[in-house]
Amino acid sequence: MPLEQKVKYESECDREFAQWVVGQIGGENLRHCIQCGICSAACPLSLYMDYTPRRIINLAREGFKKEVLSSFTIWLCSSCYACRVECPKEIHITDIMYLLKRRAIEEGVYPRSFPIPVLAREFGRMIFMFGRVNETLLVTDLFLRTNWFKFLGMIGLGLNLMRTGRMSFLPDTIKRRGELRKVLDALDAEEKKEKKEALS
Amino acid sequence: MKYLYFPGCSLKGTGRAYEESFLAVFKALGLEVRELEDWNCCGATAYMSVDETKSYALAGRNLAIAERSSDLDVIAPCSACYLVLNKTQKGLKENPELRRKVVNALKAAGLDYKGKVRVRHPLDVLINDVGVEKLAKFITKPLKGMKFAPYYGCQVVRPYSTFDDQYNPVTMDKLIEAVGAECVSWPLKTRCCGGSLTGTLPEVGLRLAYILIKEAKKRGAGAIVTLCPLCQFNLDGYQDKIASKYERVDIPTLYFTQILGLAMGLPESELGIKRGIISAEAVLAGR
Amino acid sequence: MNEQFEPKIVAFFCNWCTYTAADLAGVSRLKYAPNVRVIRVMCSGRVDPQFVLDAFARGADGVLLGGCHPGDCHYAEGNYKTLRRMRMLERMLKGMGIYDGRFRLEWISGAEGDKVKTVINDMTKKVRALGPLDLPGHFRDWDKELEELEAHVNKDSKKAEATHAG
Amino acid sequence: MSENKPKQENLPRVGFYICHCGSNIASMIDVAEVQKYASGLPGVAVSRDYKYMCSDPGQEMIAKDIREHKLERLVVAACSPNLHEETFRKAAARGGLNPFYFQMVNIREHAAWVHEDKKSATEKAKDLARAAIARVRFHQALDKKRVPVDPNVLVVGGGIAGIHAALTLANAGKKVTLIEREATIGGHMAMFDKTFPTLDCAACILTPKMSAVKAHPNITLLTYSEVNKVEGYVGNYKVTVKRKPRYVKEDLCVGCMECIDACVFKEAKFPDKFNQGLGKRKPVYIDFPQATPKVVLLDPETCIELKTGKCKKSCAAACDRKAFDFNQKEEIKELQVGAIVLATGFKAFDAKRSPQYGYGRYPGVYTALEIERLVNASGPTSGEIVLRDGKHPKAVGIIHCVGSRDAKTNKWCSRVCCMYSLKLAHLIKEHSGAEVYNFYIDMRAPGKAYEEFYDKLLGEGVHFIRGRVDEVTDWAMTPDEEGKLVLRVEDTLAGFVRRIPVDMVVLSTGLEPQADAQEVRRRFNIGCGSEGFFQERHPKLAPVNTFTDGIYIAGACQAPRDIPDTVAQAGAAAAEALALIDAGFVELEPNTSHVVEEECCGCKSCVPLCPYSAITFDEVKKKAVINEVLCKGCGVCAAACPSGSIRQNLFEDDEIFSEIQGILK
Repeated sequence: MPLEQKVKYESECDREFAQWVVGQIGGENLRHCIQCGICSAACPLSLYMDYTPRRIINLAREGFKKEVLSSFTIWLCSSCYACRVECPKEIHITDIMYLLKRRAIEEGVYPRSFPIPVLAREFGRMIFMFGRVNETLLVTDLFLRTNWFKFLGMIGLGLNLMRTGRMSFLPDTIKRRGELRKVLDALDAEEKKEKKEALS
Repeated sequence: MKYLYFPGCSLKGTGRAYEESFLAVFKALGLEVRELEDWNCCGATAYMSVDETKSYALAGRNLAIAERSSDLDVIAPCSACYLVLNKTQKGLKENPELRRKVVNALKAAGLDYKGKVRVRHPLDVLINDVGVEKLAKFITKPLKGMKFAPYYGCQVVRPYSTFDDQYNPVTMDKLIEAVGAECVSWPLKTRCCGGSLTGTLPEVGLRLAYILIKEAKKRGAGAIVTLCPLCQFNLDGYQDKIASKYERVDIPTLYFTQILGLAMGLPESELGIKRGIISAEAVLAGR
Repeated sequence: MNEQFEPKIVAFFCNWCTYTAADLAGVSRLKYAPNVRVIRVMCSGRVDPQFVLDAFARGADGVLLGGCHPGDCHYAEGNYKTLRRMRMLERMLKGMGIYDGRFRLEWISGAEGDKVKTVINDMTKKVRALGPLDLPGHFRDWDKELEELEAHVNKDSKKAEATHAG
Repeated sequence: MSENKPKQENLPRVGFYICHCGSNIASMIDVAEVQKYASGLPGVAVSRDYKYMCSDPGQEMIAKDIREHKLERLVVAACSPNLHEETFRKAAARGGLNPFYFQMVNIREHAAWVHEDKKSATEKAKDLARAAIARVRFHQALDKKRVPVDPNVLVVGGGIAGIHAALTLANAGKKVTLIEREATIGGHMAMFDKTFPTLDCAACILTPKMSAVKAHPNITLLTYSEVNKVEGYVGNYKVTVKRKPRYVKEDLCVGCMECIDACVFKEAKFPDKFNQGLGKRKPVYIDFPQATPKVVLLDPETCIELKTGKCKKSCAAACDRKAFDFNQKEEIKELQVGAIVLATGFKAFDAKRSPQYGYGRYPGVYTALEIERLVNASGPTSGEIVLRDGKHPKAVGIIHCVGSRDAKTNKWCSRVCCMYSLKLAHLIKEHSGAEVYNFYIDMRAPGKAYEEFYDKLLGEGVHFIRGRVDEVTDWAMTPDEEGKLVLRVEDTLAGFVRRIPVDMVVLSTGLEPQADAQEVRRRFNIGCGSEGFFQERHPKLAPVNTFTDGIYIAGACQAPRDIPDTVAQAGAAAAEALALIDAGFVELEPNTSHVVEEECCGCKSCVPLCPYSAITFDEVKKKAVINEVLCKGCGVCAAACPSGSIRQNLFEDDEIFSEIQGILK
């Protein structure tokens, strides 16, 4: 086990990142956390996480941006909201996990071939193209991109779905795709305008 | 009573049996249901990780279309759709800045969002609008001798316990008893089934599904009754993988609309009973 | 840059509840708009509608009346009378063109320091949006008009006298 | 709108003083500018600013100025009148000026501390100063009204707080009436087995005080009674008390309890509230052996005779003192007292409001009060730790902060749960030898010898896990969790989630206000904080006083508190009451109203307004008359009088009109 220096220098804290999290929708009560750990206990997936949800909240409010954005935790969250209803300080932990995922994607910090961020991106692309998601195509596309071997393992499940008529090959599309694109493009334009104003 | 119906992608795909039994039961109860014209995907749990404003606008488009077509309530059977539509309503009401952006974006496409429409769940409609007494009149073939474990999943009851309690929901329990079956009491009613993780990260997600089916079987449930297409898929679809990793459990997973349909004497073919990967024949034969 | 209009608001606070709440807001260092001047009375029931009218007549842009929540009054029923009087006064004020937010009645208990802050900030914002009431200015205009009218009437009557005497 | 500004020359000479209050005021208000501005106002003879007006030199300066400059009015701009109005009235009196020729201006709490812009804060200070200077011109010379104080005292609530207060007052020679809602005094403390941190037995230290109360000649003990109505004012309260029927004559019954054995119900069948429902009792019962008064009572819901009248009444037959009286009725009593001490205590948080802990669903889950009864030698199991199914637990989990420090239930920390959880851990370990786990967030042991007690528990090998338990559940993941209650918690110090299987779970429920706190506080005309605890006059400087003179509060009714602090407060409240009584009289603010006969036209519109019926109508003179002793000085009649003939001292119409004009000039 290589000896590793564990001390963290204050210079590694990104106060501005901590401020950004508090400013986001859902991050309002972040500073009121008393580190009681009920979110980690409520979370059905915390046993697989490198940082339990409680530690992510503490690292985020202190500004340890690198540790938070490169953690597995934010990607293992299945948004079941168990932590949110248990939290005695009413911190919206699930929304915080979402905004950290978005920031991780934006900064390209997420683990490369880790399936979940790839799933999120593919999901978005499919909606932009067809307006609706076809589960079969989504899963196939996901595994072709991340892990060939696992795709082979899904064959059994695929056969079962075909047997029970729950497999659908053709993508299902909405009629007015242009309308949906106009909405999404309008938001992109708005965001660019904001970014330009922010810079000027 | 008339309602708009927002199916969502799952009910057209792996959750087809949920749509079939939902439409059949509501038709038999005389509740007119009209599918929302040109609905688009609600974004479920994945899209919110990509872009917040766009995911609100995405779901907002459905709400705008619903408000334009009529002032009827919209029924969203799938838990993820039900949560996202509710979360959009609430998010846009509580964040004026977000609302301004989304409303303007929708206007750019000729859509108008006011936030009037109410998003409902079929279970809420059955228990609260129709009522258990009225339902009892439609029960012609009660499922005597059956033991079902009610599984609510997470997103229908959390974070907004709109029509039922988030710790100990009871609406589906009432329905199970209304159809004449015995409702198994167990503490995992609202414990997460793994959601999208069961498929993408089996080494993580399978364990959650395994915990549920093992405990339900241990408590003597003949089948698990759920109200979410993703939960049904996770509990029903992966029992082979769970058998190889943990142990074989073999318990069918049905929708509450399916067992209600059976108790109302509707034919199995109309309720998509055959769509279950783990067959429910043996369990249902005993009725 | 023209000086932004800063409304002047006169407030009557009852000693036992709202005045104590204002003290609590002070002790808790809550920050709120400086437009309100507080007059202490023993009970909101002591506030005579004439005080409210006099405040407006002397140039107040808004009048705030703070009392204990019904049932909490230190004198058992004082605030019930306030409620009756002030509902009637509101209707009269509306008749005189003083409405939507210039006169405001709030129940604030001794523990609600925060409510004092929110009410004062909210009322200041609303009255600032309404702009100055400036009754003294109107009175001056009305007085001037009356004088002109009187002068005009006197002029005609002198002419009539002249013709009459003539 | 009459110009009520008297002519320039005969204006009374006003002394104006503005305080820096260190930097509290001076940092946000330009005191020099206000001082200079005030000096130019009509009638102002002296205008000064000083660093600490309320200090002795500050007050001395006022007295000297009054004498030297023959001042006839005084205005001081500083903090809130609730703080230093009395101080400056006394300073005026020392200078030979009537104390009511003084008006205070609140520029600290209402200006300096709450505004952020110095210019507008100074502007506001000037307006308020101008208003006060205009107002003080109309002040009249008055003197405080003296009212005699009734020497008797009422103590409400028979817990340790009420007991200690009553004994202290009685030992000081005052006649005390102690009222308790339950059938016996002792309150929550009587239910405990041991008390922290010394582990001395609650009954051993409480029973002597309870019997002292019973035996004390100066204390009248009214148990099974409640206060119905309170009238009057400081020094002169009339209290109506409702005594619920026991169906047993208190003076005859000696508590031999033979009637209980003779009752038609052979075994005890009904849940025993004192033992938190763990034990059973008969319709005729007594709460616990050392109950004071040691008198049985009948439960109307379960006694056949009281319900149907068809019982052979074997209990009455067995009583040789003939103490039973089946048609005893509710009794109303009237009391005259000068001071009232409220010691009504707390209510434990209802564990059912945290459903994830399974109280009421899993039999192995207990509240802390239930465990207090289980470990108690006089409890239902005589001190043996045994589960509802008869088994002995091998592992026990104690969860701290149940219902507390949670925005969904009670925001506050209930202060005593960490300590009593440690005590219960010790007792459970001692009585049953089980493995004990305490789940805490912050171990709060601040009192004397408290940290040492925590250290003692650490030494005894109790497992302390820092983390808030998410759920108590009975589904098992591993064989050794089968049939157990599993607690899922993140051990935050270890950094991972743990699943702890136990046989028994103890919920350390927090303290919250009594269910009827709101009605009780309205009945006694005192305030409540936002959580529902009684409101003290000042959290630091007047913790046992309330805003209503003559009414004092002590113990957990004001905030969660442990026994040592409760007893200390009880003593303080008793001292406050003694100070009031021994003074013999009370000086009342002279802000009462009176009718100016010449101007009263006899329209009687004021008569029905007064809640204290202080206004009567003189049929002969056809004039309204105000009884100044009954008048409380609310001013409601003064505002309603159409002819303005009712004047309220200190708040006359002229004074308020001039204040309005001063503000708006």
